Amino acid sequence: MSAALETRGLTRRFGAFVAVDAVSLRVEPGARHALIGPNGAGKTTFVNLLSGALAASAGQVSLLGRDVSAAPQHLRVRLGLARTFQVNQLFAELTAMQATTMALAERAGLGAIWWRPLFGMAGLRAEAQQLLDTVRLPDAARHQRTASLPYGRQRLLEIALALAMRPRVLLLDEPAAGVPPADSREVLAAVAALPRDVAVLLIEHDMDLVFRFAERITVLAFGAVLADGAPSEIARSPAVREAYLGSTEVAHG
Amino acid sequence: MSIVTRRSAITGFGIALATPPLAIPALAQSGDVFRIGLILPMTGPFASTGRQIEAAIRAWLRANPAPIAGKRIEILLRDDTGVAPDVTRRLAQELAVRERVQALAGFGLTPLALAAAPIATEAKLPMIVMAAATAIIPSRSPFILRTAFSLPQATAPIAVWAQRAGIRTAVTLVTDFAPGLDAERAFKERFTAAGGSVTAELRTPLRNPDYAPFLQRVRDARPDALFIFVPSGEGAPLMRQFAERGLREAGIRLIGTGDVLDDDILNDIGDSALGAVTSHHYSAAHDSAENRAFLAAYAAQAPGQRPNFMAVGGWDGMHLLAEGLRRTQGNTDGERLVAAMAGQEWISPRGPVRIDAQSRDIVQDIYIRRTERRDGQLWNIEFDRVERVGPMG
Amino acid sequence: MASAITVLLDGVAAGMLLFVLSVGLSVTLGLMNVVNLAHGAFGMLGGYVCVVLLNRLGVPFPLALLAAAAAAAAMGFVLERLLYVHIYGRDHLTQVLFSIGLVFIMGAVADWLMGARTQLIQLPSWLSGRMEFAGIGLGRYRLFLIILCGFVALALHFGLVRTRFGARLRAAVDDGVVARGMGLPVGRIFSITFALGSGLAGLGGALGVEILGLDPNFPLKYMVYFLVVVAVGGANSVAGPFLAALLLGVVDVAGKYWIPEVGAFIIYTAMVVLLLARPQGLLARAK
Amino acid sequence: MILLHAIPWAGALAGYWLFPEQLPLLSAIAIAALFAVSLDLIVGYAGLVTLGQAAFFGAGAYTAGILAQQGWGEPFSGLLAAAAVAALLGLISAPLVLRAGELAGLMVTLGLGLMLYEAANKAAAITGGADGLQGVEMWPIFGLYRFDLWGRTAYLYSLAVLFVLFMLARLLVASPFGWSLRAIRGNARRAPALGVPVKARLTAAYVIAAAYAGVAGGLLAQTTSFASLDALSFQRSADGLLMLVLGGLGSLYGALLGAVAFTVAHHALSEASPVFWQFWLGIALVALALAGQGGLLGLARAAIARLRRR
Repeated sequence: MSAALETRGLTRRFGAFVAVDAVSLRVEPGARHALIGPNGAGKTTFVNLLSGALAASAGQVSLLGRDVSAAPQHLRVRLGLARTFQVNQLFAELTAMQATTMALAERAGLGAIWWRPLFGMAGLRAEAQQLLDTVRLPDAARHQRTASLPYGRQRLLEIALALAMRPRVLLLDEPAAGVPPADSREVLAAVAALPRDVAVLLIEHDMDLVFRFAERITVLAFGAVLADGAPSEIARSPAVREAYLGSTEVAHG
Repeated sequence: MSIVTRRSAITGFGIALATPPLAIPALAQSGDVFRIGLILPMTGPFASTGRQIEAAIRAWLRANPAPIAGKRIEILLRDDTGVAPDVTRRLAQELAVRERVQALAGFGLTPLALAAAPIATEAKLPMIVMAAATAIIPSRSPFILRTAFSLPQATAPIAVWAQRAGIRTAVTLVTDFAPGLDAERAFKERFTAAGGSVTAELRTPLRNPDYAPFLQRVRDARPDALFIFVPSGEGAPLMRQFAERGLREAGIRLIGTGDVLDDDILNDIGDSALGAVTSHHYSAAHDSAENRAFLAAYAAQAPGQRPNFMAVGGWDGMHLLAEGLRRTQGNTDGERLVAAMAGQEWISPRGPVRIDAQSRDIVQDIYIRRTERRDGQLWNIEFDRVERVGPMG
Repeated sequence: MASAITVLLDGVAAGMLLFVLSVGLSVTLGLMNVVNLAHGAFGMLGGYVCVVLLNRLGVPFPLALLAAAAAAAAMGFVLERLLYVHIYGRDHLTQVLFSIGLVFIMGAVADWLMGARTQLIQLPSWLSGRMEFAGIGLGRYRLFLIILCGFVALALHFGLVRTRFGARLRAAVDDGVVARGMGLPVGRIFSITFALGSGLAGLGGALGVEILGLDPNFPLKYMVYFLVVVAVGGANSVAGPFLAALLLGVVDVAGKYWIPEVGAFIIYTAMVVLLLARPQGLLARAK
Repeated sequence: MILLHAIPWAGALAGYWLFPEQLPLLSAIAIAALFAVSLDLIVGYAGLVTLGQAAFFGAGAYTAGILAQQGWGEPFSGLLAAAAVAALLGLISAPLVLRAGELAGLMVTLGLGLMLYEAANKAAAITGGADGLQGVEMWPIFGLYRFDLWGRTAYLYSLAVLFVLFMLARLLVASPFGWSLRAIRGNARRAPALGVPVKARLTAAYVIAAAYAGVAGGLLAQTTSFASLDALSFQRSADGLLMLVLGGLGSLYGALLGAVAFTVAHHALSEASPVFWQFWLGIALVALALAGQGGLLGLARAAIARLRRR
């Protein structure tokens, strides 16, 4: 069976600086996989390479057995790869309902339709409500401008939008980052409740969350894979301790 | 959005087309006022044209305050910014329909006059072109009469004079729009017919011209003379650069139509204009009683300014309309007015002029002038004249 | 050959002039992120001040230039404090609306005070006429332009690199938030820079009376040129706009000299090609 | 709701009877409004600011004008041709504009507009150059209604075209396509991560807006029997943007309101003061920019909200 997501020798250079250095990684279908590493290890660059937001300098990305190395972002999304962003990337002027419905229409391949109103599509509206139920965004928050929502609520929308893509593989880039502790429980609950058939690659600093969530962990340092294995192996690995856990730089953000 | 709205609007549209709107009375109304719609570039790059003509018209009104054939003359001034023919056209349409003017006047540039011509035809309104100078303009509507000049008319005499003055080769430099092309064509035709040869024909863009590279080419070509035409107001930078580039020292004489040494800016151009020879229909230095009266009237209206050839076009346009009105005894019917004005002859501040009965264009004397300093000021001094030049030269 | 060099030098002079006129715009765009279409109005102001002093009061040309720059700087300072502060941080389109409105107002006021005519100045004799070196002719005034504007460009460049104000300015351009956090008086830096940029435009306007002409239409007439310099050169540096202005001047003049039939087409084509090749500006490193 | 939509259109139609002597101005407003709507689609909804929309306006004007000059004066097919040529031009230029990115892309639109202006200026044999296109002769609409001096036919024709295209635009902005444009404008990084093919959508929007501008230009040429270079000028693009910002970006009625307010103010001021009208227009623009809040429509909304709160 082919992997949900696989990279071979994925590399990205900025001038002389190698941000991601020949990373080969395999995420199994339905996996709960975490990607960790100190600040500047190249995690976010790596996510951008996976999603197609950045072009790779070398190497391949394959999604559900298909080589998508040359595919643009939106095609990868259609093939089943969705992501969230470390810092919310939302639509300030739209409401949660509007953004989610629009995203669902796009997912259903209706995005180019110009002759029917989006909100005349009853099925999509119901689906959007359902999705916002799943991430437990309160009803009252669904019809406000996104910019007026508290950050925690926006974080839920961030996840809902990714889920609206009905992904086979979901990249979560620090889902709890920036969320005040009071609200983080809702976010974590949403993460925990993700459907089991979706492979999840979690990029995270919060070790609690990582060890609670992940069944497999990959450690990235200086753009390269330092270690890869079950959480218990990683926790015991001297190399990881040396480079990461042991260092004082168990930083956040 | 609603279906209902759409449907009702469509029905509304149908009704509107089916029933004639409010009956609009005949355009030309009689009364004791003669209304003239004056459309000029009062702002924008050609504003000075508009200002000159407006001042001349106001000066004429001051000098002729009495009603003409029982009618008081009223001017409705509109600004078309000089660069938007569709605005000129719309203003003409509005003046005709809403303000019920009985004549249109002004028209600073060729495209503007051409855009308004169909309105004059349709509304049957006399249209006095006071500035635009392309030869074809009066042919675009039987209601157009011109009191300005045409470029072939102003150009032909200098071409002939140049040949007589021993100029054998010339380069032409004109602004790239219809009047410029008219001037270029007329000059080349007459100059070569007289045995001279035009070695290069240069055209500069209408907007944002920088004359330096063109003049450098002229210098490289080393003709006996450079013939120039540029619109009123553009002459200054051109003359400056002609001097700066040392063309005179290189033995190149400057000739052209009078537009380039416009009286309005002649003094500001300064010494670099001295000695240039141009041909035109009007110089503020023209020595006649009519011109002295014009200068005095203009000075009373716009103290400290000198009228240029645009202004005289406005002044004469008013004279022509007034004469037409006298001849029809106050009848403002467009066709009768045009018929009354065509064929008129009078002594204008520029000299004797006649509106040709067939072409409705102006026939006038064209003067050869040299720029000289008199009493501390620069003037275009007339020293030769070709009588009764027709619109095609 | 000799005339080719003359043409080239003419282009350089025109480009240098354009640089002085537009560099302020590029700094305000980079620093305050303000699209100031009224930049040319400060040039116009400088031009009129120069004309009035020179023609009516007989002030010597160099002094008139200084006064033009000072007047435009003062006007820039006042307007920045009174009006521009309110549009920082607003979207670019609002800034366009605002600054076009300002252009209309200043154009109408200039018209009211000075009339619609093209204004002309009489250059002092030491700047008129022409000189020749080895068969290459060049107008004295153009040579003067090259030297003076070149000096201004150098002064700006070193001012930005060497002085304390330059360092603060660069910090504020790079990241206004951080600069504020570090306690830099960003507001005052804005004011001074704006005044400086306006003053330079005023100087350029005064220098340009002879070459570009001056009438109430000046800010609109040359607005596109200023924008081209800033877009092609990129904001935030002195060298970028400088190169862009030179290129623009030389291509424009050379195009008109060798292929006059094509007219202004060549310059716009060059601009589009450059923008596509180097969207971040001439000197920006590829990302 | 229905009533709210009916009011402006009923008003526009009533203008036909209320101001029978002002119809040329009303036609000019309708055409300006269509141009503002075209700009709103690309600037207000898709968030792609352009300084060269006049290129499409002019292309449409010359297409319709040249067709009629060459002996095909049927108005509706002329408009279709205008739309098609403008759309084609949009399709060709869209990749260049999108390639360059934000500020550079803006300048590319400006550059392309200026290039087209110069090209039309130089192609005097076809376009009439700086003198404008002469000899445009329109056939009567449906073979029945001549374009008359009072501008009656011209106004109803312009208004009808505006109405149809406006309603089409409303449909467009309410559709999934329209919402995806808002998403692109709202966050160009997130939109592709939601599967939105950003370039394709922006290209489509650019082309549609170009076609709209082309129709507006075609209307101008047909109703005035004239086309000239100023249809392609930067001034026209800038005026369109001013109308849009004046009325309120990103709402189609804002575009209408802006076009009406700008054209009427322009007209009234220049009539009242042919020499210094720019001063007053400038004051109005500056005041509005400082007042802010999404143009006239935004101000109106804020005022209504304040009234309700009382």
